[in-house]
Order: sequence, then structure tokens, then C-alpha cells
Amino acid sequence: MAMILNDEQNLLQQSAQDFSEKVATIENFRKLRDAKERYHDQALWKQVAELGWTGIIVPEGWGGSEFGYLGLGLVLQQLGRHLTPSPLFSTGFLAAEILMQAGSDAQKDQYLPKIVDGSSLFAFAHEEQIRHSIHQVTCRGEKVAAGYRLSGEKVFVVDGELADYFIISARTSGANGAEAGISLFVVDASQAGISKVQLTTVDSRNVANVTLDNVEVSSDCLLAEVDHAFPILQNVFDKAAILMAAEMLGAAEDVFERTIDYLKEREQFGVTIGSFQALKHRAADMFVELDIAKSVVREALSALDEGSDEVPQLASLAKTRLNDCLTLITNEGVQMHGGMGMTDEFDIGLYMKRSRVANQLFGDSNYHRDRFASLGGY
Amino acid sequence: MAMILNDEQNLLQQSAQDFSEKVATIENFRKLRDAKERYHDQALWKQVAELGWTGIIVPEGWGGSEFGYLGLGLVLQQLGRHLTPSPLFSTGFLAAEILMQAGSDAQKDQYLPKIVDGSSLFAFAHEEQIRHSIHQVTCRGEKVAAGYRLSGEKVFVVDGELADYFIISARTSGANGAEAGISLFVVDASQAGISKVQLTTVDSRNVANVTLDNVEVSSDCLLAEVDHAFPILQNVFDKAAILMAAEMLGAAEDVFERTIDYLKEREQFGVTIGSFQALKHRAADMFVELDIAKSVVREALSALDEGSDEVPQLASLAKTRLNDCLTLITNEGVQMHGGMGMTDEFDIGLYMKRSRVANQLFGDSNYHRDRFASLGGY
Amino acid sequence: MDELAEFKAEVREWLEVNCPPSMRTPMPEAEACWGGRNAKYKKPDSKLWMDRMASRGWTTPTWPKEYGGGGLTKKQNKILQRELGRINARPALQSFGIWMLGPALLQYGNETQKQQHLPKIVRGEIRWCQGYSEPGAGSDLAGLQTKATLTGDHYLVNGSKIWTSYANYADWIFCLVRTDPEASKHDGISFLLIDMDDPGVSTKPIQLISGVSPFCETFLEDVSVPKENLVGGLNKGWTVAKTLLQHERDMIGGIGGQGIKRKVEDYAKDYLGEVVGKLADPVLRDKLAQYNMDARAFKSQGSRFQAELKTGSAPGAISSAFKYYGSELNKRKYEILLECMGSQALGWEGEGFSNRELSTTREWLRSKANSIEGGTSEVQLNIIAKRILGLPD
Amino acid sequence: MDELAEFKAEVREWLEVNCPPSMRTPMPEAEACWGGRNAKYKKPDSKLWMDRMASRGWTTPTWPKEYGGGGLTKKQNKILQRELGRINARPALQSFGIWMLGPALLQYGNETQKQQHLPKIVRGEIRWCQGYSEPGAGSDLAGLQTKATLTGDHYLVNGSKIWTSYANYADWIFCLVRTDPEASKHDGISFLLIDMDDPGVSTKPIQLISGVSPFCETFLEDVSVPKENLVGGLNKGWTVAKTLLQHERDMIGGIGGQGIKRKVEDYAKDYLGEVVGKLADPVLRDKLAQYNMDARAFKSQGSRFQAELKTGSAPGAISSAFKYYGSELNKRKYEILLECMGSQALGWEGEGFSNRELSTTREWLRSKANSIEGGTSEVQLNIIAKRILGLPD
Repeated sequence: MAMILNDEQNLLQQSAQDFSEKVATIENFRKLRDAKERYHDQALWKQVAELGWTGIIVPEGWGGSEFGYLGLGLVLQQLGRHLTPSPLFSTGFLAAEILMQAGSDAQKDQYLPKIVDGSSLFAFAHEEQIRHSIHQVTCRGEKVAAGYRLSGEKVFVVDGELADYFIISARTSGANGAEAGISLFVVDASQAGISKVQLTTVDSRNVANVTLDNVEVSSDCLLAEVDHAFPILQNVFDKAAILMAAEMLGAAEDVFERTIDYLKEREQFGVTIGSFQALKHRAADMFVELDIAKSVVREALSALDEGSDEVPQLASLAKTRLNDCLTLITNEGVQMHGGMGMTDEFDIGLYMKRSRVANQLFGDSNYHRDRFASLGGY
Repeated sequence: MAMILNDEQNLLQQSAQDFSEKVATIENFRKLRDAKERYHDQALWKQVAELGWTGIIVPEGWGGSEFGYLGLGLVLQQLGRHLTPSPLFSTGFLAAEILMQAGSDAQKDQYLPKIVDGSSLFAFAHEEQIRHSIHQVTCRGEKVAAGYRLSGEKVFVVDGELADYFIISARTSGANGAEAGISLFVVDASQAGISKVQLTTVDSRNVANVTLDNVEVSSDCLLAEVDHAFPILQNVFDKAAILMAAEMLGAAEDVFERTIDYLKEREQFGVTIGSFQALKHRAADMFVELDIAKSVVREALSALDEGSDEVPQLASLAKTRLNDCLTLITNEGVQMHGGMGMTDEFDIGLYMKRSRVANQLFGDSNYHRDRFASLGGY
Repeated sequence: MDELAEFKAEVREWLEVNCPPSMRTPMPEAEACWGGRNAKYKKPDSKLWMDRMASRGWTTPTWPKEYGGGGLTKKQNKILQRELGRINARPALQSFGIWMLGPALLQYGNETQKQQHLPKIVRGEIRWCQGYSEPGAGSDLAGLQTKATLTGDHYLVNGSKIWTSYANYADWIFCLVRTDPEASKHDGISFLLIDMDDPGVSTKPIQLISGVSPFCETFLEDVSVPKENLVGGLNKGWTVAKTLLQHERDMIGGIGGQGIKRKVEDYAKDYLGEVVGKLADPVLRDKLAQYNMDARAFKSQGSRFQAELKTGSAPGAISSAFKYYGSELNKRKYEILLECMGSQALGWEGEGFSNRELSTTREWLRSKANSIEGGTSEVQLNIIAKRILGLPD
Repeated sequence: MDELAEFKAEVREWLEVNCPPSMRTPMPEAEACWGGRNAKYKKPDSKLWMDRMASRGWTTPTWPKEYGGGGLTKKQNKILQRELGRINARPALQSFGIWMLGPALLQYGNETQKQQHLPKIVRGEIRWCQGYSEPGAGSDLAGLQTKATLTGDHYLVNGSKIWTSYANYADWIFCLVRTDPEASKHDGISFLLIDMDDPGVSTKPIQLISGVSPFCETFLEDVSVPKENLVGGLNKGWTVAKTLLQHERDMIGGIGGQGIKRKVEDYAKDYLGEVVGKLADPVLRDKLAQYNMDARAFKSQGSRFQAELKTGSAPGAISSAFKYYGSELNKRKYEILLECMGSQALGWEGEGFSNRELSTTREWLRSKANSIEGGTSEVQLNIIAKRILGLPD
């Protein structure tokens, strides 16, 4: 278990930190937010690709660095610190991961280089309900002569309004809820029959609801074996939960540090409020929660790199932990900032907003506690 | 709603307080505990009867004072303060209540005066599982020529080893779990076929497991209409939950006051520990919980006297509230007493032990939250 | 009793004639009538309705008639309110003048002050705002730094106030100012009334995380205020303030019952679904039951408090307990709602979310202020520990 | 590697010959071997096993050979422990001398002291207890009042100690005593070794709420102690104590993994039943999953800490975080167990409850001490706030 970073990982972390402090700043995010357009910074994205982060998990054969999940997690953690919106998660992780697991050689050759060089953006259109579910796929994928005809509704598709390509899960057989019968397709976003509604979300990121109205795709678009995408989805969502936890860890660290700084600086009743024991104990409690969260994320990322059997448990553990930890720390952070924490001028409210979106992505705590118990056989 | 006591109620409360401080002291309880016999003080019981508390809810026609449930609650609250073990709950409330609701005139004439003068003790043998349930009755009541033949096991029967009479629920028809088919019987404890195992419980009260092995009882022993005891049980258990909450309120008040006193008196690091803000905030939080608990118990007791429609909701509310409040206050109380709180010499551990038994009686918080939701139609 | 019955009949008749039908519909927040010199009325009926009610003094039903109030007894007022409720009448006038300044003036103001200000509050002619908090003094209210120095007949006021609700729409502000910098913290404060048209007063709205701007910063630069505008005596402002704060605390403490009127379980049913009459998610159902039980218990505590108020047996500081529990409860309600709503709770505006969903999300963010405004939860716990439990400093 | 393989073979062979079969069975608490002058051995094999292990120095495998220890390297010790585990060997000797005093003497003792005390600890000849806390000083350990006054060659010691584990069975006690009443709190304390056979030493067991008496009060009245028994220098006792406390904290922090070895869900299944492979009560199932996740996460934190220890990047005060979280976790475990067990959790002794049930109830009560002993949770939070977060006093 790699609980300590090696030199290369330290370097990567450092460069992500520099980038996040100098380029991907929260001021940058505020500008995107206030512009109210697509919440996407093309220049920043170009830099992300140039830094090689789009290819961190991609094998060298397709231009990637094959640096591993811990590496990607370190980058996401740093971007999480400044709430940086970027398609890295959707393109550099979700799409790359699915293609690596489910793509044919031809598909890999076609798409992976575009991911690595940042020239194409991807979005993963899977969820159909207000809550994460792997099984619930009602979007139909009907076999037709030339390939498949896709119809259905996908909701809360992250980067859905940006994407050049969608990866879409659809039911090619079986009843809704069944594990068998789910297939994956990679589809050009400009394909006839695809329509999108961009959402304006509380965290000001690019999200869309996507409608598929008899979208005809060729058989070349099918990823993996027809009807057998479920195990791939399961694994991808485990990884996604862990990497989202890494992003959330960055946010939690940042809010925690801001709050501790504020406690040391803000004066009331003639003393700094950090000298009040009740606040001290709550701060110490947050520290413990955060320290544990760090350990869990680190262990879970290592487990991905090592291909550990415990990945499913660690995924549910990491996501639940970070959901709850980030909720705690943003709530406590706002409260400890007092009235100032309620103002838009202070950044802390932005983290609170992001925290609740991140909570929902890839499963909230109720979902993962239930799953953890099931994995434990009780 | 009688949120304020009237003069008569104040007088009753005062006399209960005097009795509990002078006679039913915690030293008295310790003696019973250490004697390890039946955990019953006959002299004290005689005084309880003389004070008229055995007849508080009994109509005047049978020698009672018909003073009402709020009155009984006030007495139980005071006895709860000093952990006084007494058969008042089983005899003066449970048996009296059931007989009043389910007894024929002849049965009332036979038993109620004995309850009021304290000459007979009763125990209500209903539960059959480790958790409270109204529906789960497997104990059989078979119709035979002369009456009924009872067989089965009853567990955790409070005052079961003391009782001169048992009130027993048995299934006279229907499947286990059904509402219809449950009947009630009042049975002489010396009846052939009844055997008891006295339990030594963590709170040192009189409790027994009771086995009924073909106990033949005459038809005179049947209470209420055969097969139709369920609504009576429901109502009795609602009242029991509220009165148990009243007893627990007394215990919670006492532990809270002890703890606040200790905070004011114990010195560490050169100051009284009550000056530490973290402890202050936790103490204030307990105060709020306790103040709300008081209100709930008072309102629920009044609702009983007024025959309010909201009794079921208030019963579940009061029991849950006091379960959780007493657990909180005993846990915090022990922690704030530090090492001394762990010693048998300090009383606080005795309250912690009693709290967990009281938690289980007539439904724990999980039971009542589930019920409260069901009553609310969700 | 006949008199009350007569009163009731009279009220009912008067309302029937005088309350415009358009004022008997649910009121969107934006149509609330706050009065003031520069008031804009989205609907002309709002002005009409306010004026008619004011003409009877019923915008302030229990204030003395001599100051324009209704002069009603408590029982009469109860009847009036019930009749207003019966026809779903909109509030004729909302005002910090009515809620806060008026009661303070009635208790601490001199005759001239009452004559000057109360009638204008009753008639909605002057809109007031409150100037207590300062950027440097949040929970430590008494640490305020805004200075008022007596020079001749006037106080020269310098400083700034924060969290002044709707100051950008207000005509006058009632302020706490420091009049004796030498005295101990609580003893050098006075309560001053300031016309915001005076030179040197300016305001700047504060945008909140919930996207709205109900509060301002208010700057006071060399504002000259006649010394007659001092209420309650020089350096006696803290006494006036305490009365008002207690009042504010009671208002916010009741917040658990405010906001969303729809039952939380009805929302939950929409988003979680039901199985045999129970919410489909047993864990969220349990959480929700706990919330509902706590809210019901809080209501019970309120009833007991009301009863004890009558007998005088309620401890004064108990309002801190209400403020604390009520605001924590309300925050919890919104957290549960968010959990129930899943990704439908994540909208800010526009397509893809219902109006109700969007406003629930905004209210969730708004609720975070409950445990800060009107004295933080931490301050309430301090008060309970000190004044009720007697724990040492 | 060959050397280690050889060592392993040798150990295995030696154990095969020397570990009595009766010492390869699970050990009831009552048969634990603590050594000491007046030790009573329920089984003669216990004594035999201890003596044989001591003869190799394996009761203290990594202590230097010159003091009777095994002189093993870490790797060798790992092999030894694994081999002992393989045959389920009972601990040959339990002792506060081994766990606490020994390491302190090795670090701070002079040569004479090491020679005098360490071999007897290794051989289980002397049973030690710890005298830190005092009735008046709980969390405020440094506030201790037991006085040691130098008169000639001896210290005259007066005072009393509390929470001295098994003092009623111990031969010697290592004590913190105040040697300079004028110095600031931490600077006037010394670390003193006292023979409990000396006149003036007496003990009194304390009964706990869990019904057992593992602790005593220990009274010191005019006890005369040779000045050679001072460890670590005059008024330098706090340094020695801190090392030992950190050690104790680490031990108790690991407590989440202690006690019940059976999985909590297996208990829960017994008492709640299952429906389609899930615990029948979904709310308790959720609570239990949360507990298991927290325990797993705590384990993860432990692994990270172990790794960081090696690189020296772990903050020293982090053991306070372990102590805090570990003990709160353990308390929660028992509260959940109680909820699962219903009325079967309410027994104290005798019929109607299984032995496992009775001991779970006792362990529940015992667990309440976790957040008190070895520094309360409150003290740990203070340490974190100060030493890790740097929050001001």
C-alpha cells in the first residue's frame, strides 16, 4: 500500500499545486461563473493537456504516461482545492477508462490519442434518475440493420453540453434493473436525434440533460460485448467514486485551512475566536475527520493501482467518507465564518455549493453505506 | 393542555419529592441491590400504598383517588430521580389500567381494591422476544371445557418474581403477528404450570422469565372479549410508554443536576472544569434537550388525562425523546465525571445502567420512530 | 362576550367592504408592502389596502390610539387576526418599525419621539432599518466602534454598520453607537435615530450565497444627528438593545415552523416513492421521522413556554434555547430535503428544475444563516451556560 | 535471509519442545500470568512456560541481552511472534514492567538501575504498577500533589495515587512525585521507584460500574525511599512521564480493534435476523455499516501513520487523534451492540443470559472508560487544537 508518495508522485503533486495556485485559481472560476455561459475555459484545458494530465492513466502506446490512479488522484485533489472546472474527469478519466476497458483496438486507436492531446471532449451519459444507480438503465438500444437505434433520457450528464462525443449506456436486452442486457456506445455528439438542455447548477459547472430520439449508430460504436457492460460499469463507477473523493479531499483541505486561518485572525470579545475552547474542540474534531479522510483516499487510490480485491469496499468507503467529511467541513466552515461566510464575496459558500453536487455524483452516502453492508454480507 | 401544574398536582409532586428524598433514597436502593434477593422493599411499598399512589388512576368507587395520569406521572418522575424500585408501575398502573379497561364488574371488584390497598402485587406478562412488540404473541390460550389452557414463554416480565397475579396475553386464535386473536387473562401466580426464572439485571430490579406449561384457568380469568385484546394492548402500551418516559425524566433531571454540580465543584488546571467552554456548550445542549423532554412528557401526560387523539403520536414521541435524552445525559454525565464516574461508589453509573433497561421497556427509539412515521402515513 | 361578538361582526363587515379581492390571494415575496418615502407598489391595491388598514390603526392593532394605533385589547386583536386569516388577507404592511422600533419607542422613547415617529410607522410613511452589527463586531455586538460625539446640539456620527436589512430601501435607521469610549464596553453605548437622507449616509448591498441581497453595509461619515434623536438616555443604549434582541431571537427561534409549509414527508414521497404506504428508503424515512419528532417536540416546548410566561415561571434566557434549537432544526430540515431530492436539488436557475426545487435549494443556503443571525448558536449556548446553568466564566 | 530462515527453524523447534500443550489454548483472563513475588499460578504450566521463555529472554525479545532480554532484531522478533501465533501460544508474561517501566528505564535509567530492575522484569520476579494520577488531579496530571522531600539519603514520600492498576497485587510502583513545590507545575516533578513492601504503603481496590476492580487507590504515608531510586534526574520526571504517556495513548488508541473479535454484524445477525441476506432491521443495518466503515477508515489512518513514522513526516501529537477516535469508536461499537441485543443486553449475571451476553454488557460499561483513561477525549482535542492546529490559548 503506497501511503507515502514517491519522488515522481511528489513532483506531479507539486506541479498540480503550482498550476492550481497560479492558473486554475478560484478567481478564474468566478469569472466563468459570472459569464454564465458554458463554464469552460478552453485555454486552461489546453494547458491541462499540455501538462500531460489527460493521459495519466492512458498507456504509453496511445501517448499517455501510464502514471496510474494515485497520480490522477493527486492532480484532481489539487484542482479540487480551487474548485477548478475542467473536463479532465469526464475526458481524461471516465472516457479514457471506459475505452481502455471496453474499446476494441480500432476504437482505442481512434479515440485515445484525441483524449490525450485534449482535442476532443467526452461525456459519460449514464444516469437516468435523481439518484445514482448502476442497474437502472431504461434507455433502449434496439438492434437495427446498420447497427443500433438509441432512445431515452439521460440526466445530469457532467460536461454534457461541451462534449464532442458521448459514451452512452443503453439497454439492449433484459428488464430495467437487470445486470445483464446493458451495453455501451460511443457516439458523436452531433449525431441526429441527440438534443441537450444545459442546466444551470448550484456549483456552476457544465451539466446537461440529454435526450436520445431514435439515434441511429453504426455497429462500430458498440463498446465491449453487447449486453455485457455491467461489470465494466461497476468497476468504472468504483474508480469514479474514489477519484471524486480525491477531488473532494482537496476541497475539504482548502476549506479546513481557510477556517483555521479565520479562527486565528478574527477577533471578537477582545480575543481571537480560535481561543474559544468550544470552537477548538470542533476544529480538532474536523482535523481528525479530515486526517482519516486523507488516509482513506490515499489507500483507495493505491488499491486501484495495485488492482486490490478490496476496491469495491474502499470505493464505497472513500466516497461516503468524503461526502460526509466535506459536508461537515463546509457547514462548520460557514458557521465559524459567521455572517461573512454567508456572503458571496467569501469563497467558502462556493465550496458548500460544490460539496452538495459532488455528494450526489457516483452515489451519496446512503447509497454507499447500503452497498458497503451488502459487500460485507449483511 | 395542562402545561402548568395546579395546586393539587403541586402538592402531590411535593409529597413525592419528600418521600423520594427521605425514604426512597438511593442508599435504600443500594441496600436492596447488594442484598441480591428480590430487589423489593416491603416496608417502602406499604408506605406507597398508604400515600394513596396505588390508586391514583383508580376510580373512587374502588377506593382510588382518580387523580389522573399527570398525577401518576409526577410521582413516577420523583421515584425515577432516586432509582426507586417499586411495584407501583406494574401494579398501580399496568394492572389497574388493564383491569379498568378490560375487567368485568366482578373482576374489578375482586382485584382493584387489592391494588389500591397494596395487598396484592401484579405483573404483566406480555413480551416474548428481545424487543418490544404488541403483535408478536405465540403463547397459546386453548379453549377447554372449564376455561382455557395457557402455554408458552414470556420474557423480561417486570416484577415477575414478586407477583401474586399475572396478567397474561395469549393467542386464542389467528396466526402470530395478527392483531385479531389475542386475549388477556388474569391468573393467580401460584397456579400449577407456572414457573419462573428470576433474572439478575444490570439495573437490579425484579424481573423474571415466565414459562406457562399447560396452565388451566377458568373462564372467569378471561379479561375483555376473547380475541379482541389488541386495541386494549395498544392503548395500554401508549400509556406505559408515556409513564415510563416520566420515570426516565426524573432520572435524567437528577443526572443532569449532579453533572452541573460536579462541573461547578471539580477543579483541574487550577480552575473549576465548568469554566471550560467546550463543556459549557455540551452542558447547554443537554439543558435544551432536557427542557424539551420535560415539555414533551408534560404534554403527553396531559393528553392522557384529556383523552386526546394525539396520544399514539405523543407516546412514541415521549418514549423516543426520553430514551435518547437519558442516554445522552448518562453518557455525558459519566464522561464529565471522569474517572470518578466509572466507580461504583458514585451513583451516576447506576443511572446509566437503569437507562438502558428503561430504553428497552415498551419500545426502543428505533421502534417508536418507525411507528411515528407510520402514524404520519409515510 | 357580547362586546367581542359585536366587534367580530363589525370587523368582518369592514373587511368585506375594504379588503380588495386582489389582496385576498397568496402574496409573492416581491409584492410585500413595506411602505416608505420611495415605496413602489407593484399593485395599486397594495397601497389602498395599507392605507385603509392604517386608517383604522390596524397595521399596529394593539398600539395606543393616540399614536395612530388600533388601541385593541389582546382579545380583540385575536379576533381581528382570525378574521384576516379567514379571508386570506395579505399583510397590509411589513416593517421593522412595527416589529422592532415601535415597541422600543413605546417602552423607552419620550413623548416627543413617540409623537414624531409612531404615527408614520403606523401609516407606512417611513421605512426603518436596524443598525446594530458592525464589520468588526459580529457576535460581540457590544464591541461596536461606530462613534457619536456630541458637538453642540448634534452628534457627529462616524462608522459603519453591516447586516442592515433592506437599508438600501429604508428612510431612517435606528442605530447603536458608542457615546463614551472610556466607559466599559456595555456602558458607553447609546440608541440613536438617523434620517438616511442626511448627508454622509450611504449603503451598499451584500450579495449572499443564496443569490439574494437582503442586507447592506451602511456607511456613516460625519453624519450630523440632532441630539433629540437619542432614545432611552445617554449611554443607556444597551438596555434598549437587549430588549430588541430578545424580541428578535424569539422571532428567529420560531423559524422551525417558517419557510416551507408543505410537510417534509410529502416532498420525500415525491422523490423517494412509497412501498406499501411507507417511504421506499427506510434509512431516510427514519431520519425524517426523527426530524418530525424533534419539530413536534420543539412545538411542545413552545406551548410550555407560553404557559409558563403567564405564570412568570419561565427563565428569561430560555429564548436562547428556542433560538438555538429552532435554527439548528431548520438547517437540518433543509439538509434532509436535499438528501431526498437527489440531483434535482442541485439547480440554481433555469430549465431542468421546477420553481419549487429551485427555491428549496436557495432556502437551504439561506437556512445556514439561521444559526448566525440574531446571535449565533455559540452565543446562545454561552448564554444558557451562564444565565440558566450558572456555570462560571 | 538464510540466517533468518535458520532462526525460524530454531525457534519452531524450541517452541515445539518447550511450550506446554496446555499453554497452546485460549487463555481466560483469570489465567493470565503477571509474575511477581506473590504470584499464584492457576496452572503450574503457566509458571513453567514463563520461566522457559524468560530463560531465552523472550519475555522481552528485543531488550539487550545484558539485562536478560532476548537481544533480537526487529525481524527476528517478527518471526518469533509469528511462530508463537502459529501454535496459539499464550503470552508467557504480562507486565507493566515490560510495557511501560522497562522502555523508560532503558531510555532514562542509569546503569545501576537497569542492572537492578530489568532482569527481574524479564523473569517476572517483580510485578510493577504505575502511580501517576491522583484523586485531585485527573486530566491535569501535572497538578499532582504527592510530595517527596529529600532528608539525608532518602526521600520522604507522602500522598496518594489513584487508578493504580492491580496495585493490590504489585510489588513495586513507579511514581510521579513533586520534588520542588516552588517550581512551575511541570518542572518540579520527579520519577521515583518505590518498593511496596516498605512501611507506609497501602492499597485499596476501587469497584467499577462494570463490577470489576482492576484499579486501586494507593496511599503513601511517610514512605522512605532511597535517593538512588530516582530515575531520569531530579525534577526531570515530566520528561519521563511524557514518553510513557504517549506510549499508553498509542496502546489505548488501538482499542477499536481490541475486545470483541467477532464481527459486529455477526452479533447483529443473531439478534435481528436476516431477510434475503440483509439484516432485517434496515436502520440498524445502516448504523452498523457506518460503524464498520469508520473502523475500516481508522485502520487506514493507522497504516498511513505507520508509513509516515518511517519517513518521519507524522506529527508527534497525532497519537492524540488516534486515542480520541479509537476510544469514541469503541464506545460506539458497544452502544450498537446493545441496541442489537435488546433485552438480552440487560443482564448482570446468572440465568437467562449467555456468558457472551453477560460479558458484552460488562464490556459496554468498561468501554465508557476508554475516553477517560490515558488522557480524556477532551484533553486529546486540546492537544490537537494546540499542537497540530496551532490555535491560541
